[in-house]
Amino acid sequence: MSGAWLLRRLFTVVYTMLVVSLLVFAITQVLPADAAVTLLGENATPAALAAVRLRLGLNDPAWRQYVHWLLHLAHGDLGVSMRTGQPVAPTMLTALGRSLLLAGLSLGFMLLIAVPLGVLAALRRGRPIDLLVGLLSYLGVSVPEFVTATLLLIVLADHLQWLPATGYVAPSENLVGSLQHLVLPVLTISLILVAHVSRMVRSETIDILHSDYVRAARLKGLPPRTVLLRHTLRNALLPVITIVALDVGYLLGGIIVVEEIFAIPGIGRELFVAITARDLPTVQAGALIMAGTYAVANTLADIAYALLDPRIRYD
Amino acid sequence: MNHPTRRALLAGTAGAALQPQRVFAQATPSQVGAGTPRRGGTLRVSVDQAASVLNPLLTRVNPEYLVSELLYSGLTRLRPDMTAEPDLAESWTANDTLTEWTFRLRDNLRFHDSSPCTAKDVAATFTAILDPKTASPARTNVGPIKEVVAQDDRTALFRLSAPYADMPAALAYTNARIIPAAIATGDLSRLSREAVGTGPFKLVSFEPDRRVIVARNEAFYDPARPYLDRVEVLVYPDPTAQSSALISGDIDLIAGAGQSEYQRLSTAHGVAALRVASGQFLNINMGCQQPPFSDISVRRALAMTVDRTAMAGFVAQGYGTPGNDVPVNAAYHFFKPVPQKQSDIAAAKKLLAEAGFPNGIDLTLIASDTPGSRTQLAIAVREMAKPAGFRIQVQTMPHATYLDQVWKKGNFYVGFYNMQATADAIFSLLYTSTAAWNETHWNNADFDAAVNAARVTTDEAMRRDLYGRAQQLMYDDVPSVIPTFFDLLAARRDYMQGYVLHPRGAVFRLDLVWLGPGAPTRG
Amino acid sequence: MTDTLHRLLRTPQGMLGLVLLFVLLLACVFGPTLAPYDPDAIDFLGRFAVPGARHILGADQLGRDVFSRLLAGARATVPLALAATLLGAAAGAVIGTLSAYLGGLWDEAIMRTVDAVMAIPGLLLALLLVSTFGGGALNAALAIGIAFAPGMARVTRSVALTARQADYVSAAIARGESGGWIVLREMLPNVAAPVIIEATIRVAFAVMLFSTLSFLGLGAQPPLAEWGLMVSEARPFLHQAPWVIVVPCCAIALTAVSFNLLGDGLRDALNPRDEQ
Amino acid sequence: MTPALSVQGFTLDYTTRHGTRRVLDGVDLVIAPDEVVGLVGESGSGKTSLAWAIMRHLPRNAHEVAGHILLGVTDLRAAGPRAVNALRGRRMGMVFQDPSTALNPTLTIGRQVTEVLTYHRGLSGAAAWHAAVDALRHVHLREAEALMRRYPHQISGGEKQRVVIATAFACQPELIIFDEPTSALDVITGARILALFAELRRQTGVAALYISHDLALVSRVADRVAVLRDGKVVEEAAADTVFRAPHHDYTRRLVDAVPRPERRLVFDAPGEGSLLRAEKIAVRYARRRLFRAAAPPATHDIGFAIRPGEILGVVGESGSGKSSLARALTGLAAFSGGIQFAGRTIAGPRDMDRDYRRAVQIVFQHPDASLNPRQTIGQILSRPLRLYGGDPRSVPALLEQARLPADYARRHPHQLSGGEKQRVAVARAFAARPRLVICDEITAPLDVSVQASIIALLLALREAHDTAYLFITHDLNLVRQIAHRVAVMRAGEMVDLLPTEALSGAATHPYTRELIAATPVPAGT
Repeated sequence: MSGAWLLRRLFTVVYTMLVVSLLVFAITQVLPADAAVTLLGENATPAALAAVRLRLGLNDPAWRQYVHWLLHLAHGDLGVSMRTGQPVAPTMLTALGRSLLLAGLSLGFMLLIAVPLGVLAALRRGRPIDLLVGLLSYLGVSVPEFVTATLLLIVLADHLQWLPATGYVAPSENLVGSLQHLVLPVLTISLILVAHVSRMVRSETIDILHSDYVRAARLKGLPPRTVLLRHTLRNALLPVITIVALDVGYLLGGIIVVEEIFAIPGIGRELFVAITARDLPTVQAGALIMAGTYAVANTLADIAYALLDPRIRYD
Repeated sequence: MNHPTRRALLAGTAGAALQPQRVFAQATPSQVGAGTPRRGGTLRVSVDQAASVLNPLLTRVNPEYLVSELLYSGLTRLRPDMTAEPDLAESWTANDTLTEWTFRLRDNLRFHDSSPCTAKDVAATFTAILDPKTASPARTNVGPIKEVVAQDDRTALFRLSAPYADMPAALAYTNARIIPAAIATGDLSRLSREAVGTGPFKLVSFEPDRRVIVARNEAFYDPARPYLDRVEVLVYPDPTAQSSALISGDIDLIAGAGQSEYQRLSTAHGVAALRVASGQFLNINMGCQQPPFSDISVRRALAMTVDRTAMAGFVAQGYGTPGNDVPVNAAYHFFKPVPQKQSDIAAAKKLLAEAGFPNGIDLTLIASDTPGSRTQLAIAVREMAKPAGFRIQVQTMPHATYLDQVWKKGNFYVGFYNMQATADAIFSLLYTSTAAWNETHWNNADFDAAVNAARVTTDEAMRRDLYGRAQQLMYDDVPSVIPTFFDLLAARRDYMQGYVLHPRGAVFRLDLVWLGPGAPTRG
Repeated sequence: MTDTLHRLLRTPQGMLGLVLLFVLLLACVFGPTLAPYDPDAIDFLGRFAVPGARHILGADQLGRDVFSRLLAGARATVPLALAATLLGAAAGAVIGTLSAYLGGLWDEAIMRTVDAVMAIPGLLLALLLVSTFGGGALNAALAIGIAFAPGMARVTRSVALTARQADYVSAAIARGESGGWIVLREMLPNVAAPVIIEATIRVAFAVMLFSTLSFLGLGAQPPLAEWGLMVSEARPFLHQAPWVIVVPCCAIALTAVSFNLLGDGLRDALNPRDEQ
Repeated sequence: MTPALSVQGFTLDYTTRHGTRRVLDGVDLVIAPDEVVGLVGESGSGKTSLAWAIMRHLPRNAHEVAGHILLGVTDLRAAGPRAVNALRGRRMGMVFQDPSTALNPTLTIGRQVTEVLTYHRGLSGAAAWHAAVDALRHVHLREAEALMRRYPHQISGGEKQRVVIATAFACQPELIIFDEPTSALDVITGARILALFAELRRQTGVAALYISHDLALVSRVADRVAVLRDGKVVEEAAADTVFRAPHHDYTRRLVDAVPRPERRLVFDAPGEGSLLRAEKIAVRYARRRLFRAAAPPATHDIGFAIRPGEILGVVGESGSGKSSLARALTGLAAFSGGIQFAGRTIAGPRDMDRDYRRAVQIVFQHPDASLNPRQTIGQILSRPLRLYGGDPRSVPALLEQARLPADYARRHPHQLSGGEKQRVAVARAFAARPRLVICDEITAPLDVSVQASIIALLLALREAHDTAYLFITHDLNLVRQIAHRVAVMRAGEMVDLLPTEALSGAATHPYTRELIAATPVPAGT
């Protein structure tokens, strides 16, 4: 782990955020509907439209707006939301906090289930439990989030009324209430993650079970439990780290539908609302924060991987 | 003054699997005082979209009207029967030509920052509203004001550019809220982050996409009100989830319930479903200034294909009243009952042939994607008009693109309008030649004359006759097809008292609400 | 090609995947003709009809026959999802192969940019694109295609890299073959198999993404009978008529499952490890 | 004296999708205590399956038809899983072919040695640690103490194999099975491992089964040798007699195929002048990466000339730069320095015009990687014909020339055996009627008999077309059979370049002498 590697990773993080902001800016610039019209709606008078366009600098050419935005970014000012007039940074950061809480719980819950399931399926290859895990994983990767969310909502929240339907309660306010509210969304997301991670753990474990050093361990007469824990699982679960880091991206922006249905104002939903309302500063800031978190998560994963696997040495 | 009894039982035809029975749970004003109001407690209200605009002059959607009504006050307020009652102004008089109105303010009114609220603030507020650069929706809805002068601290004189009888009701418009002169003339954008009003509540926290919290304004001009300590406005974008939250007790009031949820709410335990007929309607605007809709028989033919009762069922899930191509219905003061139009495909086909389209006509009907009922109406009309030879292609688009490219420009598209305070307001907003949102370009001289005449007199009988003639003209000429009106739906926990579901849809009066026994204590 | 089909039928996933796909193909091609009613015909009396004799799978909030709309919907959802994946796969494959062939700084620059774009989740990128081009099925398909390209480029590059280091490519270079011949005739055929497998599995994800976009109101627009749209329109009537929402949900899930199964089946069929 | 291991009439089948296959058929094998038996057979002869049967580690689709396997007095086939587990590592051990994969990459060396000691000899932490250090010292590993804390990827192949051997001997087992322990190592390291094995054998008197495809090596290491062919033991005899006087004709063919320096196969002299001259060739691989320094060059200033029709052998350990040289000469790797060919100077891949590329062809080491799996043999062979103006219809003739049936043109590479694929690769090279063919270790992965047939093909083609060969290999015996001159490479330097017959003389580089000493000459010659 040397300075040169860290420097290069830092460059990657910055480069990722730059490309994302450029891409988002380019896409949002080609908007057919003018952001000012969206803002004022039916009451837009020509004079008012002109005033808004001037205030938001929408008349300048696209590249100058981007440079202007970059300069502001350099001073740590992410701009003001066109829709609510609130500064964008605090809103987005708190939204990120909520998304990370949801992501953390989902990842934790998922790992508790997916890893044992995957290993079990690998050990009992071809037998019922393996087919069951296979079926679950096919289902998990084939059912869109909004379908699972809707079904869970009907069954758990309405019929059985075990859980509060939706809404978000900050843990700082009321921890139990907050957790209660998060059970359904976490369940919805975890089903998909469990499906996709258990499949990966299963194939990874099968590969390691067929490796030379596991066979050598067995032929050294070591007890099966030692062979499994010390030799097989330690190496089979390493790739899970990278998968979890990649899922962070999905968990931040990909679960917009879950955040929408369960009324959790995470960063995904804030971005969705901002996109439909053509609120460019919010879209820009949200995409940047999300991409930054994703890049940092991947860097952390690489560091964790290097710490656990002696073969990886970054020079 | 309103007519709870005139509602005939809805012509509910048999067969509809879940024909909603007309439970009329509307609490009339007299019931408000039944129990003795208790002070204290926190009310949780849920709205279906974020109240993202805090500045009272710029609010546009119901959640924003609700928040702005808590924090600010206007000169007058609308009673459920659409007549004006005093708010900041305790009384008002007009000169005999109805061109000058004088409003007398209550004594020692205070803003939330305890600065005094005088006629100077009223004058500055209306100057800001009338300034085109502010782009306030109120600009064309508060009557023909030329200027507002503060004669002394408690008297504001409104000079009009033309006589206007409905001035008190017009000043109750949702955006006509009084703000401090310093802000009105200075930096208006300050109001997008903070609230300095005279309303019954003060702003505690504003997270637009999640929750807005307000607390009692101790210095409110009426010491008795508000009864509640705190009000939390929560955002529930998903109607199904919103109803579940009410049923499970997470929230106390759903300000606007979805039609599809009403059935479940009306049978849920501990929940009172509220419903009132209102003037909110969907219409199909036809550009009367260019073919094919310049020919009146084409318009009449299309109007004849629509089965208005079925349309109320399709688009409002049965929670609506059939329309007769007139934007005024029973909820309005000067409503003139007219015979209910029935669909007659054969007659429509014949009329269309006479108009020169013997083998049918091809049209493209544009419907924006918000609210969803627009596209449902378009699809329903397409199917209903098909047998009469109308080959309608439905095209949907995002609301922003609709506003930019189609609204007020296209010649065949779906409109959606909230109820206005007065008949004059709805006519001069949409259908007179000088209307701000003149979409149909009907430009009918007789209609203009009737509406203008009615505006300048306070003689009740004459106004009723003139508005009657205006409605008859629209009934016959059909500048736009208005097939159905929507009932407003809401739902509250049974322990919540004093709430009236207002037909205007933008009035909530939560300052009259109090929590009866059984209300959960909330932090 | 035929022996691949033969080997595909021998794997359990492949078999099941093909059967489901065949049913899907029938629905796509003969859907509208097989439909008992006109999918758009509304019927005031038939609203929320319970599944039974008249409407096999019931009727929706406008009285339209759900079974007919399901059949018509196949044609609206599946071909566009396929087209979107094809677009994404093709773009991704070209970028990936090129990047692997060029190697060095070019490869690093392209892959850094691809990784950066992948920082934006597929759904969000699709949303951004759709809100720009405007809603509608075609725009949604284009958006999904573009959202898929980076992922496909990454997969193709890694496969192409192994092909690039294979001796038969070195032999071709030593022979003095042109760059074009090497990429097209030597590398691409060996890159094609894994890319096809990855693309097949991504079709499942495209079907889900397509219906999610429609659910959010940015995919197919009414009155089109598209599955995702049917779910979003039926969602408010969940309690009155749950079957109106369950039917399209199952259709989406089954379609996604069939492509996932096919993908796994192809994985075994296309590179048979020798037996002994 | 009960034998350490006795295998009686052992028969084994594998069930696959295409039906069952007999892998071992009535095998009898006895190993007395303190005796080493060699088991020799070509790939597919079933020798490894016998090892798995003895270690009770047969795959799920194996079916033991008949016979007994006795370790001392214990009937292994009757032992239950717990009993077998107790046996493994304590009474019988195994040393594997590839040391780099036999050790767990994420565990320290110490951990992987002590775990056997704690489990089988019940030693506690500290005691096990010291016993492990002793075991490592016993196999001559320098700084054994420090080695305990290192990870497998931090030590060399030879060191890893010594760790595996130390682990196997740690519990003084009665029997150890060696499964081709030196085939993954270079010649010199391999020789040292064999010396270690001989020393440990003398000290412990352990019985051993030494499995290999290399008859010459086994005849030097084992006391007795059994020759296995398609699951049957065709011959069993003392090590030196098997080599000097083989009875079974299969064994005789095997013995003849073993390259022996004294039996020259090439007698003519190369032509005059230089076909190709390389001057100061330094091959550099790693390109400038972001923030990363360039890697050291693979070869330093190599200079040599090849005469028309000459066979120039290039010998050296892996990593010595021999393949890099081959890749430089065929434009696959950038290099500094120059190549003189047909009167022109070539400074890099871009200068290599069509004539040069036609004249200089290359055949790679792994046959299944050098033929495009998606193309038929016909397409593969017709490509060079079309490129260099040959007649595409002459594909059958090319196949014939490589002694392959003409109808192979329609087959795909994966339908051919290793040897057949290499023949196609050679045919492809000769399709361009080259002046020089570079063979980059083309016989390494092949069995001895197949290797001999490929060499015969190369020599016949040289006879017909007077082509020169740059023959790269690590097998010194083979190169002394066919090369006119031999170049010896070490760590990127060409330490020697001299006629083959001068190799055994004194005027050679010390490393060359060490290489010759390490190359096993079959016993009894």
